[in-house]
Amino acid sequence: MTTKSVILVILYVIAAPFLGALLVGFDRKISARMQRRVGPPVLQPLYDVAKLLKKQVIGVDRAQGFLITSYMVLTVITGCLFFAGVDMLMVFFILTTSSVFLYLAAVVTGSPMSSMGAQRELVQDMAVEPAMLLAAVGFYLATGTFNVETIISQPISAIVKLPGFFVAFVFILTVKMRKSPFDTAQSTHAHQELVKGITTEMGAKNLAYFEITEWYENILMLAVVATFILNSSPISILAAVIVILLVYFLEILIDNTCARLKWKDMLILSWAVTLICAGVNLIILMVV
Amino acid sequence: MEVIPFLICFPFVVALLMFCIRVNKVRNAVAYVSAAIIMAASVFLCVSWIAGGAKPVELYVNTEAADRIILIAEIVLMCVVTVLCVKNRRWYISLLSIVPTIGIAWLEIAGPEMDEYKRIYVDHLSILMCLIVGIIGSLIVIYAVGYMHGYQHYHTNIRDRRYYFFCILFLFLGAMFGFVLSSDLLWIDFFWETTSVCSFLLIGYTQLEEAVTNSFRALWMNLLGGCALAAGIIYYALDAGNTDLQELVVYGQMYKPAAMVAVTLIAFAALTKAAQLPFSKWLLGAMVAPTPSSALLHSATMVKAGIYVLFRLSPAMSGKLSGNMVAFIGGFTFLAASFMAIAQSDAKKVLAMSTISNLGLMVACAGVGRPETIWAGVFLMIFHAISKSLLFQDVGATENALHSRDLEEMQGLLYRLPKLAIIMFIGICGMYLAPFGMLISKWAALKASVDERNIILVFFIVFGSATTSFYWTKWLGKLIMRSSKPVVKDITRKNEMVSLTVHTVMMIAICALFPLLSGIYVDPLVSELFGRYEQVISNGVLYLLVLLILFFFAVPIFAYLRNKSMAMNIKLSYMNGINTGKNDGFVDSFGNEKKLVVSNLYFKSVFGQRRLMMPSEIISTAVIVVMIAMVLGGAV
Amino acid sequence: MTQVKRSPWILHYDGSSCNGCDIEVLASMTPVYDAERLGVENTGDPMQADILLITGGINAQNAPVVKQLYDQMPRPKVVVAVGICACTGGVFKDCYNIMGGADKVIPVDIYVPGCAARPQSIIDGIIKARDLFQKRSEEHDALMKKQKLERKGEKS
Amino acid sequence: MGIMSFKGTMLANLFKKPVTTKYPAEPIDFPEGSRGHIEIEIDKCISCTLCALNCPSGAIKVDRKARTWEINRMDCVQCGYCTMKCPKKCLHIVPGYTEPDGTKQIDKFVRPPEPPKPAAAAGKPAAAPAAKKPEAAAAAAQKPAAAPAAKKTEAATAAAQKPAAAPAAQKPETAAAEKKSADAVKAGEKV
Amino acid sequence: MGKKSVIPFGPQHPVLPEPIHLDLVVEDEVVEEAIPNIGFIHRGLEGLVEKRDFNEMVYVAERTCGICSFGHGMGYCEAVEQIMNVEVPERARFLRTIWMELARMHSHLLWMGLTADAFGFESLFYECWRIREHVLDMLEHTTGGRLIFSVNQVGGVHRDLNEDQIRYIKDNLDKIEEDMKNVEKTFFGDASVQKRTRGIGVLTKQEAHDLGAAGPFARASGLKYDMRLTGYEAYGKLDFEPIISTEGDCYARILVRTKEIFQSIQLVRQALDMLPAGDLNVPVKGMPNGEAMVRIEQPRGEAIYYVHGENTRFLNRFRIRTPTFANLPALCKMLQGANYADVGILVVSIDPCISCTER
Ligand code: SF4
Ligand code: SF4
Ligand code: SF4
Ligand code: SF4
Ligand code: SF4
Ligand code: SF4
Ligand code: SF4
Ligand code: SF4
Repeated sequence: MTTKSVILVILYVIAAPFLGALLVGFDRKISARMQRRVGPPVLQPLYDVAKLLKKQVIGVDRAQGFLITSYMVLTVITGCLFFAGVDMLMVFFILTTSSVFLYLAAVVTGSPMSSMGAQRELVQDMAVEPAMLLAAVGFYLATGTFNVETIISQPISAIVKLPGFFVAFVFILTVKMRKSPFDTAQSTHAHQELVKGITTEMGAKNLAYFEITEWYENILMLAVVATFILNSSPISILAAVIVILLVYFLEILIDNTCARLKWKDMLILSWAVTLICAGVNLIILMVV
Repeated sequence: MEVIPFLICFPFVVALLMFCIRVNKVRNAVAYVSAAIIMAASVFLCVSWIAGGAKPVELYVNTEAADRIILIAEIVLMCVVTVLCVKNRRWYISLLSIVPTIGIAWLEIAGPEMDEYKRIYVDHLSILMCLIVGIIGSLIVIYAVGYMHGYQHYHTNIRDRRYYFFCILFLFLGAMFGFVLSSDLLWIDFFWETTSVCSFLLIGYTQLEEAVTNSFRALWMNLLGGCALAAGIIYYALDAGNTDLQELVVYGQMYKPAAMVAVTLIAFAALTKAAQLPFSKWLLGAMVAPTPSSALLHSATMVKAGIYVLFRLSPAMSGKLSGNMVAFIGGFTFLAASFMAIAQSDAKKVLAMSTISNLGLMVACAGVGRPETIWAGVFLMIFHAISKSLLFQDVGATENALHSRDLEEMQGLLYRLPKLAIIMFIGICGMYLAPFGMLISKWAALKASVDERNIILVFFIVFGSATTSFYWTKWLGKLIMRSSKPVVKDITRKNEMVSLTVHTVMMIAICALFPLLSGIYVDPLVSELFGRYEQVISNGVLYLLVLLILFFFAVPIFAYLRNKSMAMNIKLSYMNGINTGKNDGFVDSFGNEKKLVVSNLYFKSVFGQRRLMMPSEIISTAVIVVMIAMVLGGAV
Repeated sequence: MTQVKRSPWILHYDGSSCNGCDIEVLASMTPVYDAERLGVENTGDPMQADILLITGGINAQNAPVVKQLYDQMPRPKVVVAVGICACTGGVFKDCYNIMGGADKVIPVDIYVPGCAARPQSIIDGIIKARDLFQKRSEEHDALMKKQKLERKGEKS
Repeated sequence: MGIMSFKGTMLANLFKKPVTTKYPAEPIDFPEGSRGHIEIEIDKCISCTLCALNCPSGAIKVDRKARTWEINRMDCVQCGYCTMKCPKKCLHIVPGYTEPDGTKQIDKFVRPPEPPKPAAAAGKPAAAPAAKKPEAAAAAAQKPAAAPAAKKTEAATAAAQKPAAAPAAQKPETAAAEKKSADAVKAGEKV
Repeated sequence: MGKKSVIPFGPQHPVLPEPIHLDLVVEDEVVEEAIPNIGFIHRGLEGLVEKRDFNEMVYVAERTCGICSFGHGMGYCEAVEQIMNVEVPERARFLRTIWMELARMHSHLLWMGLTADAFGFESLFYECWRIREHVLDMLEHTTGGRLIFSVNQVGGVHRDLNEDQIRYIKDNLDKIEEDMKNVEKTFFGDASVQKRTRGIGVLTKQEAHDLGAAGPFARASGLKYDMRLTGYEAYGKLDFEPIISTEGDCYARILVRTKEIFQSIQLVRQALDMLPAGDLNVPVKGMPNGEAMVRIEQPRGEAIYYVHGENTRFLNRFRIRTPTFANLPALCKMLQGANYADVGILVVSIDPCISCTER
């Protein structure tokens, strides 16, 4: 571990939630403008979480609190590992583990809505995992390493060799960020057949932790997007920021122009995209 | 090394004893003692071998007498099978036993003069297998003593034939030792057939309609493999003039056509034993047998015999058509079985499916046949053996207490049957969660298949890994989900608990000592097989993982402690405003209280066995038929 | 001091209303009125709500539902009765099946009159409610602090 | 069939002005004839009680002896039927709504004593309910006595904060307001 | 044991605009059994006829529901007018028709928004409701109320349209028509919307007929069944054809309602052009004596009003049969075998108006 990665990790731990909150804030603002509304202030997500932390601590089951906390901590650790520049495949595997805690936190209550939401969350995880793992495989093929630090210090950006993987990853990003058409497990808008889905039984602190973890995770995912772009030249940082913003905007646009699909369609669609985009790219990479 | 014949023969003797002693208490005592002796002997073998420099050892170069005994035993076996088949009006199955036995007998008696070759070969791989069989096998025997007591107590419709049950268990242990220690293909063939027959007998133990049908299915599939094995042996022996497994591998690496055909046929046999598609059904059917036999034969050890053979053959298969076939079948099975596991709600069926699936991954590793994949495969084998055995035993004990092994019935088990549920929890975590062992192996397998440029395998692993998490997480969730179902009386007996605890400790220990194990044992194992070794996952990462394991335990514990001291107001769970007050029911449309039932998703219409089994079988059969035809036709 | 009033999340339950107020509540979230400007989120989940907007009167069948939803909300919480029906029972108060306004089963803090209550009126109600919410939150904090001190005192 | 067919609208909207009205920062623009609340020209009223009898929700209470006319703002459904029934056409339904409040607002108007003084009548038809307060006695109706126990703890703060500004003398009268108006309707039926 | 879940759906549920409860038995997110329960909104307002005189009752009747409140008031008035042999002036009939059609537009737009919401298309929902505000503006300009207009009375109406208002309406209609075309494109063109609506909750013509479905819901299954064809009020003088579709799925239901919005725009334009001069209402004398039944086409389907009076100020009986009540059996039929994720859409697709169903 170099000093650079130590700094990055510390930055991630401290700044990621704020950055994530800001992104969500802009998301809500931009969505509102698309719907010809004024929308909430950009800092609204922070206000929300601040309020949630202030509220009476409630829950259906005691165990939920500790499961959610574990979820949060493990996700943050995963992010730290990524920013420390270690093995990418491992990061994705551990991310799966942390999401298991989220699942457990939701089902521990035995409540119908939250359990069903959690089950759908699992389906979502199942839908995204191949693309994530394949992205790591793609990086490995393109650069000969799973090591994030090495990947981003190549002379040319990975995306040149990995356009298919990039597309697949951006596609599943929609699922990961719980955007329409794939917000089947939990929707930021309440009007879902599962009420609040996986977060139905989370209130006050627990919900705040959930939100914060989402921010951390979003930043991590966007960092993976950046990994596609970054190379040894410093200009690539600028390019990466631009691409991240573009991708994020695209996600917002998708969110606002699609109906929510059902789990089956989601699964088939994301697997098909993964298979086709990443698959073709993989074949080309492996054969050439 | 005198302990080797002891290891092979002693269980046979005990088996005879078991059959004769009809007093439960005495037999149990004998079983305990013998299990302890077997365990001690296998450990002793390992220690003395390592003390002797951990070098490959070749033994018993000339043993005419033993060869004859084995031949006679094989013919006896054939007779037993034939009688049983005829008795159950399935005489045609016996052909699968008669034909190869006659072939082997012909080869031995009238066949060409053989060169001198070793009968017993001891190296890292066989010692590892011995340890697995010795330790896990003995523990399962100990468990079985307690389990069968409860089993017979509750299943009054099943005749108490425990003497028979234990007899076969020990018989099997002996056969297994013989199998992994032999180098002579003729010996291997005999032990192979013995394990098949043991499995057949145990599946039919209950003698219920379904059990009999399933046992014969298992029999014919395994015997079909036996045929292929015999054919491979004869083909090879006629050409090369010996029946030494190691020689075969060397010839295979040298692209000798006869060896290639033999390797392919033997690999095919191994696929049947490892319950790969299209031969997976027998293992699913085997779940009707009492749990100890499922744990011992059908997940922890016997099915590993197939894997063992494939590992041995892998240097010869690597990069060839047969290797590709094996890798494809393995990867395909991994994916298809994990799909089908999603739709299962019977705990044992899930375990069976996941066994098939994991075996598939190991088979794929063997098929790719690179040092890295074998490294991953060996670890998969170790972790799988321990955690599957643990899970099977645990599910068995749970079933005895709960009178059901349906996952839905296990809701809230963590509160209703805490001890067993916690063990189950750990077992499941070990099966798939990062940073536990199984996952590391999966990761290595993925990496190795990328290196090998095996695109299809990469996809199989990537998608299979996603589906695997799905069904395991579902199960975990069920255990932790609150439920108003009553607390269950824990009737797990002490001996069952002993086995379970030892397994759990082993499991955690192996996870924690993972890098160590890799360095001092598995790496040499791999280089022994291939003569070279490259590190798959750097040591740094391995240590990081161990750190993570510690963290993995620490985070929830820390969070739990912190949470305990926090004030929390308990509210009713959300049920659209009509919760009746205990979180377990709601006011229904008639104004009455209706019990809430929250079931998992099983996606029966998509992933159901009925839907997927047929197509998968067709695909895999087609691949196997085409590949074997090509190999027989001379393609490499 | 956290400005909790910047984030008043509402839960809307429709009692025995005629739909009029019910859809006006929804209308106040839509572009022309956009209550989300004030940080309002229509959660639909009592666990996450701060303000309960209730429309329509109370009858025997929905009384326990309203009560349960109210109980599931974490403190501090505010109840707003939207529309004449929720305030007093309105034109229906003489119906045999109407018990009266929402205050028959839960304490109502803000009454929003109107039949149907206009979106602006509902926004007014929410603004009043969130100020009250802020106040209650501060009281809640003080209470928590006191309890903590007491608990510490007990221990030592 | 297209994917994301709505994208054109969405992107265009991004550069359009939001349609959101800035209420409460900007006042509402009520259309003429919007039915908001009832106003009375109290000096024209003759206490005939027709309005009270015909109000479908029993919001109006007329006391002939005390010469009062009162309306429970939280009861009026703005149907405007009273304005049609009033023989003196002294009731009007005008734009603007009653503000939400923590209490059930009852506005009470007292008819000027017999020989009407023109000076007193001049200022009466006041516009917004808020402006009315100084002239008409706005009273804070107490919450129904049957309020559930839970309220005491949860809403204790709210109760405490409610202004005791209303003249104490008026309390008993207003407390019964709801009931009496309901009675009035029943009485009307018997006529 | 099975893998079925037994879970509640409603009464409080964000996807449902109104409280209705379903006991659901679900397996793998597929509904196997659905038992509805209503009564959370039952007020018993029909009983109020014994306490409010027949004129006053108009205001209660229109509060049967806040969405087609105009129709309820009108239906009630028509029924009373029928017993009392009142001849409603021509202008009043046209005005009633205009308001009725405007109300239909607002109801349909509301419904389209809710449907979009039910399949998780937030911005489409907002768009529909934004357009709906134009309709509400027109209504408030002309009647004084956004949702509850209180313009009907036994014997006619008591508000008139002046030239400014007519122009205002016409301008607004143009605007709405344009906006609607845009929305229509998305409803019928977007792949994700189609995925959620096509082939979902299919009800064949025969089933719709047998289960007694009504309104646009029935018309989407191919039943040519529109009460406006009977020519009450001014409908007899207007030129229109009921809109039907044959698919019988959620897509068809959206299609029918969207087309009906355009149709309503046309009808309002026609009526405004033909608006005759004359009185708004006629005085009503005497007390209602006898019984009458009136059928009108509410936005959500056929509603039946029955009144019975015995020569007193108070009617003896008042009954409403509402469209949702007629559509509930068909809903239960559709729910069986539906996907859990579609429950919301299906419930919404009958345009459930629990509040008038339960009155
Ligand atoms: S107050 Fe009026 S509009 Fe609101 S629910 Fe009651 S009757 Fe309907
Ligand atoms: S407007 Fe209607 S409700 Fe209000 S006071 Fe007049 S008659 Fe009564
Ligand atoms: S109807 Fe008119 S005159 Fe009679 S009491 Fe009412 S306001 Fe006064
Ligand atoms: S109206 Fe008829 S169907 Fe409806 S609840 Fe009463 S008896 Fe039952
Ligand atoms: S709807 Fe039926 S039960 Fe209800 S008041 Fe009218 S007649 Fe009575
Ligand atoms: S059947 Fe009729 S009379 Fe009898 S209890 Fe029911 S509603 Fe009343
Ligand atoms: S009200 Fe009478 S006619 Fe109508 S459906 Fe019911 S029973 Fe049949
Ligand atoms: S059908 Fe629906 S919208 Fe129309 S009056 Fe009845 S409840 Fe209201």
